Amino acid sequence: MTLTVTNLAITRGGVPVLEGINFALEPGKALILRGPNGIGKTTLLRTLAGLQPPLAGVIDGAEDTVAYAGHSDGLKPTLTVVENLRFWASVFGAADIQSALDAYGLNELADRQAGNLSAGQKRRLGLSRLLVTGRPIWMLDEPTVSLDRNAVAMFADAVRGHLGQGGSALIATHIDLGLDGEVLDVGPYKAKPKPIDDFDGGFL
Amino acid sequence: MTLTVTNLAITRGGVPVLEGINFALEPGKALILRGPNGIGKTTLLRTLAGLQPPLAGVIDGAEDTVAYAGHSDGLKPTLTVVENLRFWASVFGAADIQSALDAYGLNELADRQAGNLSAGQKRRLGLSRLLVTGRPIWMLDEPTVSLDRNAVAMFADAVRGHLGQGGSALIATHIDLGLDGEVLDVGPYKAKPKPIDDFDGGFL
Amino acid sequence: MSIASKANALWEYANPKKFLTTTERVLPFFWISSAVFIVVGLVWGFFFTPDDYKQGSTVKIIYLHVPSALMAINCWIMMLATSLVWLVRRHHVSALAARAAAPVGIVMTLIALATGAIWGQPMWGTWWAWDPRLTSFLILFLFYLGYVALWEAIEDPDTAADLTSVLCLVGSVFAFLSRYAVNFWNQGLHQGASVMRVGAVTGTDTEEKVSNIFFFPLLVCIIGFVLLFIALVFYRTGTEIRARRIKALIARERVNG
Amino acid sequence: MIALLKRDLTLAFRAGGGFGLGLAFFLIVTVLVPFSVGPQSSLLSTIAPGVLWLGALLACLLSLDRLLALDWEDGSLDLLATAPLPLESVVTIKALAHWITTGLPLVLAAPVLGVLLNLPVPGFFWLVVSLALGTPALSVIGTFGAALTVGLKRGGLLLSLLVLPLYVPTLIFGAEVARRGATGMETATPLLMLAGITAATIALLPFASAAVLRVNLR
Amino acid sequence: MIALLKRDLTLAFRAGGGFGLGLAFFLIVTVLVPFSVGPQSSLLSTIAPGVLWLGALLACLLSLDRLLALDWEDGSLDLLATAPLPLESVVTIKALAHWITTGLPLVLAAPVLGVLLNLPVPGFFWLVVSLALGTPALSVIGTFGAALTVGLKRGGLLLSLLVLPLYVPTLIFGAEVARRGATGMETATPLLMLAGITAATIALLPFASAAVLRVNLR
Amino acid sequence: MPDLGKYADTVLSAYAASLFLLVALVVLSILRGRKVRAEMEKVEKRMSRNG
Ligand code: HEM
Ligand SMILES: Nc1ncnc2c1ncn2[C@@H]1O[C@H](COP(=O)(O)OP(=O)(O)OP(=O)(O)O)[C@@H](O)[C@H]1O
Ligand SMILES: Nc1ncnc2c1ncn2[C@@H]1O[C@H](COP(=O)(O)OP(=O)(O)OP(=O)(O)O)[C@@H](O)[C@H]1O
Ligand SMILES: [Mg+2]
Ligand SMILES: [Mg+2]
Repeated sequence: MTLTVTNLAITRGGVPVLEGINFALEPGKALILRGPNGIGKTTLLRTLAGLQPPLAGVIDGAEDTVAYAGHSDGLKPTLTVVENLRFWASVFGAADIQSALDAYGLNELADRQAGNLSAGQKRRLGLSRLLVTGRPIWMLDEPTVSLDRNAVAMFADAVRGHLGQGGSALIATHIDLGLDGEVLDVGPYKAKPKPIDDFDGGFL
Repeated sequence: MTLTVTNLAITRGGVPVLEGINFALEPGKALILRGPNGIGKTTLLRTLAGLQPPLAGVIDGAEDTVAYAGHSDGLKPTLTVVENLRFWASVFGAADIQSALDAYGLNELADRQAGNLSAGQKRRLGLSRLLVTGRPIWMLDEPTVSLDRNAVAMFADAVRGHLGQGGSALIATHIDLGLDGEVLDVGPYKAKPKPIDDFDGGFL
Repeated sequence: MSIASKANALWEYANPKKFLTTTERVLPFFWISSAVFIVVGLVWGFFFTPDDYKQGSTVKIIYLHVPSALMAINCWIMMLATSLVWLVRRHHVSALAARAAAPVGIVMTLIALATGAIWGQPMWGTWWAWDPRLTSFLILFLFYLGYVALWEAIEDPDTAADLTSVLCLVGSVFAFLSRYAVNFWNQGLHQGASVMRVGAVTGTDTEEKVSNIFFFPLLVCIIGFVLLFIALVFYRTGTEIRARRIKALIARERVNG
Repeated sequence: MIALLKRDLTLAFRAGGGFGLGLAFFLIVTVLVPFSVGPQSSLLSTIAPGVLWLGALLACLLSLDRLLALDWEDGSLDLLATAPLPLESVVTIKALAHWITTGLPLVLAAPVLGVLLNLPVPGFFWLVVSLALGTPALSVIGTFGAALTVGLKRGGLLLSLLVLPLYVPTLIFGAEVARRGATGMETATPLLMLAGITAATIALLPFASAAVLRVNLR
Repeated sequence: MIALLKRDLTLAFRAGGGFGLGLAFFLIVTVLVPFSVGPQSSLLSTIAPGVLWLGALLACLLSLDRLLALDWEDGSLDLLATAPLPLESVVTIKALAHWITTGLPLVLAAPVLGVLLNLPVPGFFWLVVSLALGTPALSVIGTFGAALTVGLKRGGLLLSLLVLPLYVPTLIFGAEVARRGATGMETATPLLMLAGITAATIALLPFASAAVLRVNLR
Repeated sequence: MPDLGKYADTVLSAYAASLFLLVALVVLSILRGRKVRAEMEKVEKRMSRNG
């Protein structure tokens, strides 16, 4: 499943933020998105995941192939770790959650309510969800927030395993994950303003 | 204002997490808290900030001297950046918010609603609040989450400025902030389970 | 000109700039003619029509009550149409026109309710009765309130346009249903029928024939209200377009800076 | 789909007795009525069917604001929207879960509360029938309102404002069935209308809700 | 303190017309009553004072769940608790802001809604007086309930359940004043009781609310 | 002035209320329209100056 993005322009809150983005993400590859705060990484990931429509351009190969993980984890505080994970597994039609628990060292937390986990433990649970989606393209927005070094290494291993199985990953992050992958700095794609006498375009 | 902690034991959700913690934090110093996910850093900071009572031990010098910044920023999405900051300034009796805006490069965002900021921009606003509290001891729980390199440097500068004015800071973090300060690894203070025949203690 | 190209020419006005220049040109006509019609109709009705033998001078209220009641309903219908246009063709002007019309509709509804209530006091001995016509107007008022509140509550203009349009659609269906339900639930006091039977309504003519004395000034008032409505909607849509442009310009300035 | 329903029901159970609360609110509103209008039993039995319907409607309404908001806040809705599950079925399941946790208990409890308000004997049957037929519509309409307001802070009151006028036809026919039933009149016409409304809303409104939710997620 | 009040009022304004919405709910509840109990004006005018009080109470209630919850969710309460502002004044200010945005508009709108329910003429004055005296108590008691349930997901219904019984005395005396006023009886005794309740809750409950809130923040 | 008889209050108050609402609507619309138009010109000028 190759994800191909051609001449993409995206908006946030009605304001164009990035434009002219082109890249192809091939199976087995990771692409690291970089750029200063507020440049539009989150917006780009949400657009690629199909949560918002692009302003212009073509996204190819993202239909039903994307597993998205954003700033928040979508955990239910009153469900246990296993229950949370099993729910997502059955939504995505996966049967096995054990390997996901193993990958992030969640076995000993299995019966704890998600609301009683520490910030980093929650994040680990959130990331383990990716392993039960069975989706080939991961889109991750600052996945390692709150993780300690050990857990960052678990995450890097999980991503490597995923790439090894022919998956691909698009990761927005500010820190070094110890993954090798191409780096895409989105800074240069910042949207240029339209001329102001363009009255109709002035709505966007 | 020296913060002295003697033989402190803390609990989370009724479970003891850390015990036997001793340290003193002197004016002008920073103390970096380290430890794996779930060890109890957040709990320790909340206890020191007076948000929850300690199980045992003495905390000295934390009364009305602490500015706390936790995982969430306490921003109101419908207020603008300036309004958010000015509110906290007037609660803490400070008049000037301009230097706080300058320190985190928020001037050009000044009239944006906080809800429309990106993750890193929000965090910068949350951190700038510390500068208007006028409190000498800062207690920060993973302050640099979502910040890009540039913003992490702004944060380090702000902390250094604060220390230079005789303030002190207690910072829980997993990444390297480029600050020099003593490091306290809380790992070794993990609470040991009570003997199970200790029935009364068994309630804790 | 073929029909298709005529239709395309119509869509031209969905271009904000074109809309602004065109309405700017025709607005003076609508303002002046609406003022003339309303003043003539009201003066005619107020000073130069006789009292009704049964209702006395209160019959004069009809010149305000009926036109505003008509416009209150027509305004919602217009909003429904422009909402549909937005949903199908995504012309910004039409969404903004719906937004601009809603407060006009609210005022029209309020006038109909207020004049009705004041009229009801001497006629039925009560300010308010749960008559179907009255009740459905109250419900219409609630729909207007919810619609405006939703516009105000959402910040992103396109999101707001989408959501309010769907609300308008769904709301119309339910407003219609309510009208039926209310009719079923209570057969009320209010005169039924249409404008064409004012005579029956005012009691001058139990044979339900048109009473021209009251009908012609009423017709003038109705025309005046329609013209006023058009003028207001054109003008307010222009305001909304400009407000939208300000928002976009400021946002763009931000991106530059 | 079953997984989502199961999760929502579990969540309702865990959240401090999910089932009980809508019910408790219904109970309390009913109990407060005699305090506010006075205790004369003839007056109470006249207004009983109406009050019970109104109480059920308000109990439904009060639980709407969390129907989608919690999933929105913690990001679950984003994830569900990218999952292999059409949003139409997501909102249908949400409405169903809401009905099971709120509407169904109300239907079952209504006869008991009827006793408190001196509901005339023939009224009990019709009250239960009308609530059983009407509350699903309330849940479905409520889900539409919740989808409309999901991204808004303090959407709670706006939600009520938007939803209540939409509840009017259901309330009129539902209360009419109960009222006619209590006084021994024929109930076929309003009952048919009520059933029609419920069927139509269940068939059509989920599409509107899903469309609106999609807009709100972007 | 002024800063907090100002912020809360600003927030209420910004949130899609803060003031209007409590009011709108009150309006809608009042409108729904005739739909549920039927349109006979004599029946309506009998139950009018009670219904209006109940409607005001429910409008208050519905806006309670966000009184503290929003501040809790985004961490503001933690920060306020460590600020140089006693929690007692924080909860008092919160209650005051709630009253200004909810109670006060209800008092002002009640006469208009009285018209819809055929409230007898002498009732208007007493309705307004009783609401003006009683709604502050509703806000203060509601703040206590909000403080009790602040940490709970889906606290909304639990909150109602906890608060409604606490509202009973206020409702009884308030509705009694309005009812007696409407029928021309003397109103001194219930009015005195109502005033007493309001004064006592304002004086004492903030301490309880602050204590409870402190526990919830742990 | 026609003789309105015993209903003078009724008729006059109905006219007063309606005309008040109508005039308020028109005046408020125009005030806001003027304000928005002025503001748009201000912003446009500022932007064309700053590029
Ligand atoms: C608050 C109270 C009232 C409301 C909301 C109300 C509403 C309406 C509405 C919706 C119409 C329909 C206009 C149309 O479609 O043609 C109407 C027409 C009319 N109303 Fe009222 N009404 C109220 C009270 C009254 C009262 C008290 C009277 C007089 C006794 C009255 C007399 C009329 C007449 C004569 C018409 C014209 C009927 C026709 O179209 O032939 N209304 N009113
Ligand atoms: N609702 C909104 N309306 C207008 N602008 C918005 C809105 N939400 C975000 N923005 C702006 O859009 C830009 C892109 O935001 P985005 O969240 O995509 O940035 P990001 O690259 O993810 O930043 P970060 O590294 O801080 O997470 C930012 O400048 C932000 O301020
Ligand atoms: N409500 C609760 N009940 C029981 N245990 C809890 C509760 N909340 C947290 N815990 C547990 O208490 C421990 C300490 O949590 P804390 O949040 O202080 O960790 P932390 O050091 O801040 O971790 P992180 O680096 O992941 O943020 C964790 O093991 C957590 O699972
Ligand atoms: Mg981001
Ligand atoms: Mg932590």
